[in-house]
Amino acid sequence: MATQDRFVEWLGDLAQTMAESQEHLTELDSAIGDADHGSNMARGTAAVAELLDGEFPDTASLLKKAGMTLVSTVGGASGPLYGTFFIRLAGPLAGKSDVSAAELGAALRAGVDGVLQRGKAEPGDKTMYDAWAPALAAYDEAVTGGSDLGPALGAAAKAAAEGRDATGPLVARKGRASYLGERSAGHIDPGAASTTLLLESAARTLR
Amino acid sequence: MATQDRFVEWLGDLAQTMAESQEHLTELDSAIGDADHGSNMARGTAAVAELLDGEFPDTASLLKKAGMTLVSTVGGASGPLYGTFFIRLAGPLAGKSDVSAAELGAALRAGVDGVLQRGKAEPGDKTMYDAWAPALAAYDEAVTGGSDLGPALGAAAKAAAEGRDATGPLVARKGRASYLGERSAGHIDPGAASTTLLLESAARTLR
Amino acid sequence: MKKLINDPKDVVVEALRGMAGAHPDHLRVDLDNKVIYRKDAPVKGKVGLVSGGGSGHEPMHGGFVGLGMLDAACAGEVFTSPVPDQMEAATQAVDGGAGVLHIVKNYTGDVMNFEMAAEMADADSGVEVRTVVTNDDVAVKDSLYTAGRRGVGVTVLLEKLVGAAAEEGRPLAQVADLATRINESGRSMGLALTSCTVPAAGKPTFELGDDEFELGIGIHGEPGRERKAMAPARELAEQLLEPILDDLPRSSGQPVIAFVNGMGGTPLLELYLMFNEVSTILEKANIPISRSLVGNYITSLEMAGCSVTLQTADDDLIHLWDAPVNTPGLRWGA
Amino acid sequence: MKKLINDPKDVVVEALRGMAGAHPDHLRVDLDNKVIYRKDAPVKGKVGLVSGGGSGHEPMHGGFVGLGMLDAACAGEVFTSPVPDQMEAATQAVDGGAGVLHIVKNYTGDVMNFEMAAEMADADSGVEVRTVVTNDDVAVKDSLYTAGRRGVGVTVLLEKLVGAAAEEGRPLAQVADLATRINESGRSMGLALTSCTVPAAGKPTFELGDDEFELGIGIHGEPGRERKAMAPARELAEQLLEPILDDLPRSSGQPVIAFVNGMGGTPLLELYLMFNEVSTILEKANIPISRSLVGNYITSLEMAGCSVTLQTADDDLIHLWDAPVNTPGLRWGA
Ligand SMILES: Nc1ncnc2c1ncn2[C@@H]1O[C@H](COP(=O)(O)OP(=O)(O)O)[C@@H](O)[C@H]1O
Ligand SMILES: Nc1ncnc2c1ncn2[C@@H]1O[C@H](COP(=O)(O)OP(=O)(O)O)[C@@H](O)[C@H]1O
Ligand SMILES: [Mg+2]
Ligand SMILES: [Mg+2]
Ligand SMILES: [Mg+2]
Ligand SMILES: [Mg+2]
Repeated sequence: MATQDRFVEWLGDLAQTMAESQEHLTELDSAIGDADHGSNMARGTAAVAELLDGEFPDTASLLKKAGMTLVSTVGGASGPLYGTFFIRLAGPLAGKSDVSAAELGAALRAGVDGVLQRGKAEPGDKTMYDAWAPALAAYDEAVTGGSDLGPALGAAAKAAAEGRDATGPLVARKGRASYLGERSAGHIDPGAASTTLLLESAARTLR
Repeated sequence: MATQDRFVEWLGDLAQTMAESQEHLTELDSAIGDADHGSNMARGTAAVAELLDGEFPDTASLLKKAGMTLVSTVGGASGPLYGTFFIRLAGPLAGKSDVSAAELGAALRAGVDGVLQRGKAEPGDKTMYDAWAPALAAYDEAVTGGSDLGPALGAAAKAAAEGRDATGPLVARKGRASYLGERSAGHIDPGAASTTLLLESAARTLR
Repeated sequence: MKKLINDPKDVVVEALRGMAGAHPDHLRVDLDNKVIYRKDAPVKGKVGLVSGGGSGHEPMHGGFVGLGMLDAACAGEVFTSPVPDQMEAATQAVDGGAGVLHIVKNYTGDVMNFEMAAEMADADSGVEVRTVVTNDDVAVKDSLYTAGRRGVGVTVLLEKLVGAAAEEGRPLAQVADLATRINESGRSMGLALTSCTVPAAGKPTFELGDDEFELGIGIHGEPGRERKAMAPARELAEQLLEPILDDLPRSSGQPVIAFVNGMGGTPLLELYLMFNEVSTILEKANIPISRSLVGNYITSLEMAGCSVTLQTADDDLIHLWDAPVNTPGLRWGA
Repeated sequence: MKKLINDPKDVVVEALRGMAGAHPDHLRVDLDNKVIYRKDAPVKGKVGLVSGGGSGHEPMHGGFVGLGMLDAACAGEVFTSPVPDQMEAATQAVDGGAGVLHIVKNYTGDVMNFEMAAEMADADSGVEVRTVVTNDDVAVKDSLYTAGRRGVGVTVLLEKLVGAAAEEGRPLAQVADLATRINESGRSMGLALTSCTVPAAGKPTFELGDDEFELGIGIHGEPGRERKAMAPARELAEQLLEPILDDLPRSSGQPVIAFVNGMGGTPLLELYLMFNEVSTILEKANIPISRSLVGNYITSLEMAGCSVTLQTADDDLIHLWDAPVNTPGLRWGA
């Protein structure tokens, strides 16, 4: 069970994480993109952090507002994708303030489905989806195996990191990196890296 | 006595000298000017060299044509200055084919006066005039002392080189370098350097 | 990084403030939404044209707002697509009752954000929105295995041509179809001699040796398809034109609009020189140039390099090209 | 050095060929003399305006040839004044019977070459020639001990304003006096963030650290008066405006034309941002901006940096500024 306070904590931690990782993410995006992923994520999550002093009737409203804020402040490819993720994440949690491991699992699935619908990426396209997909599977497996939300998120983050690293050798087929053709191989996808950071932050804060 | 052939030889040697010194002169002009003096001199003297297959009734016509060619092909500050120098150099030699030491002395004075009238530089302004003025004095002194044209030009070239080196510490008061103010000190004037090359070339070829 | 900026975070809004100050008679700038409007928008009965994209491509798009071209341009952060809120605000504000055309360059981010904006506009107010996605960049091959061709130089020509059509009062369906047709009959290819530096990143996106260039670049300072050995302008022009001519659908004898575009850091002197090389090649290929454009119009900050765009032309397009346009970046007949 | 060129020796003539090809309806280019003419020159009864200078400052001067501006521009080698033969040919060709004004930037080479051309024109054909020498650059102090102030940004404004006066049919004496008055009521100051590379030289004219800029540069890629520590745009704008405002003769409340010019390698985004800083400072100083110009107009190849020019304006100047102009580099109302 994670209380609404934990989700507030998560979003605050996320902003801090992205601020600290801005340079790293931009460096990844310089190699196969346009050198803005770090500042995009830092700007958007900082805007989300500014919401956190407000009052929200439930966790779902908080997450939905966070998603809309990302849509309105990030731009680029990652804005609609992460924005959609949070808006969809909110869906299954409507009316809830405390969230169980199973409920979060359903919400995560809705969020990742949103990413998929928006971006139409397939596994191996070298996008953030290559971190989301294994993370979701690992989360479900952990919960099925009896884990609570915290450890399950830890497993998800670990799987995301593996997915992220596995994007290295891939040739991109979606997003800006796809323009590079073969030259995109040998570099980690920036979005897969930020997804991993997001899940690591969740694992640190949602218990 | 220098025959017309020697003057032809001089102008040919001059073109070669300027081609070889292009980079050096441009480097000097980069420090306190606009990085074109080398290509200006190389372009102009190459155009003059193209005249040399033609027929000229006398040395004066050759030199006048050379001057007009420099005016028409060099541009910048050095084009009118060196152009005027050669056009005026021709004046006192009108009708002559062979030129004596004294006649050349009068011609050089006319040429340098032309540079002075065109550019209105004063001694110490850090211009080519700072090479011309001591060169002319040294030439006259050598001829007065009994030197023939060749050795007198050697003395002139040596004096020009000293004049050139003496421009180093000066603060420019004419030409492009003057915009730099105090920052022009510590660099040799490119025009004084090309004037020295011109006189060294004369000393090598006019005998 | 050395730039004429204050804080990287404020670059876009401060530049917009400058645009507002420099063009008070022609433009109105909404600094909160970062949207540049034609002063007299909405123009009653005229199809509204909305474009936008990341900043750093100036004069595109904000410099193309005005009579005979765009009604509004949404400015994103540098090289980052603007957000749906901006596009929705712009769409509402320029609708003069005849609907709105969104002109979108084919980049994942731009497409997704404009998609969300069109959904919002429709839901909120029922403004009829049509969208054209430009994708003229022949550097991107195998578009099945990529995000598809990028929208580059044709975007500029399209905004001019379609802007003239809208100004004439053509209805939305016609304007949208024209836009599609223009996109389909134009092709572009670009090269970079240097990288550029995104202000928030603080250092060049890539490094390039003094004897290399990047062939097949886009407009976001990203590296190109291939790194090649530097060559004379003559050969570079060939390397740009060959893939364009291979791919451009045209009938023999059909004239083109030829567009040599600077990426931002290359002097006009060199762009005209490149135009001369392009003309020479087209002349040899018996392709008449009926109109031309040479200059910095769709740029990547201070990147050195250029792109070439060929757009096949017919009488209607030439008529639209010659029609008056009055924007900060492109102006004639007005 | 990486540039879009073939042989450095051919840069100017190849670029002129490109200009001729890109503007066939408006310009005629004499490739032998390297002179760009207004297509309909000589215009009967109109004072002919001839300018010129080294290449590398594009669009100035060739890009300012056309209705309401120059009749001819002589192109020298890069950063090298053209030669008298070019100027004389141009003078003869544009004389429509009302005499010719030479617009010369104050550099030793330009002045001497134009002087010789005026002597030749007068001797050969009796065309009446008047000359205005622009010298608006406040970076050059102590002009008694230098070649005098350089002609920079005011040259662009002057060519526009005086061009309009000539187009109206004002006689030579009036046009020349107007030119002198304009030069006296304008001041400029520039800065560089990077050097540029003269094609024939093959390497940058100077090197500049990542934390420095050159204050008080001219337009020939030459170093400036002082090397200073890099600062935010806000402070740079102050460093440019302070010496201008100290020196500009104006009565209180008198408006100015404000001109933020790019040196060639600085993105338009930054130039608009600089314009915003300039506006802010002028607003504080109670100096109204009645007209403005922002962009790359008088450049130093690919140098990064900018210059600011303020020109005090009265009703006649505003009227002349607003008059139609139709050139590749500056166009409105036509
Ligand atoms: N179609 C897509 N589906 C999923 N993720 C995508 C897609 N396109 C791009 N991405 C992700 O977005 C990341 C880039 O985000 P960002 O740099 O912020 O935007 P932009 O590419 O517009 O500059 C990529 O690294 C990739 O993970
Ligand atoms: N007024 C002058 N009188 C004499 N020599 C001058 C004068 N002005 C400039 N020079 C000379 O011209 C040289 C520069 O020539 P160059 O670089 O070819 O022309 P520019 O300065 O127009 O680029 C200077 O080094 C100086 O010697
Ligand atoms: Mg990116
Ligand atoms: Mg020079
Ligand atoms: Mg981006
Ligand atoms: Mg010069």
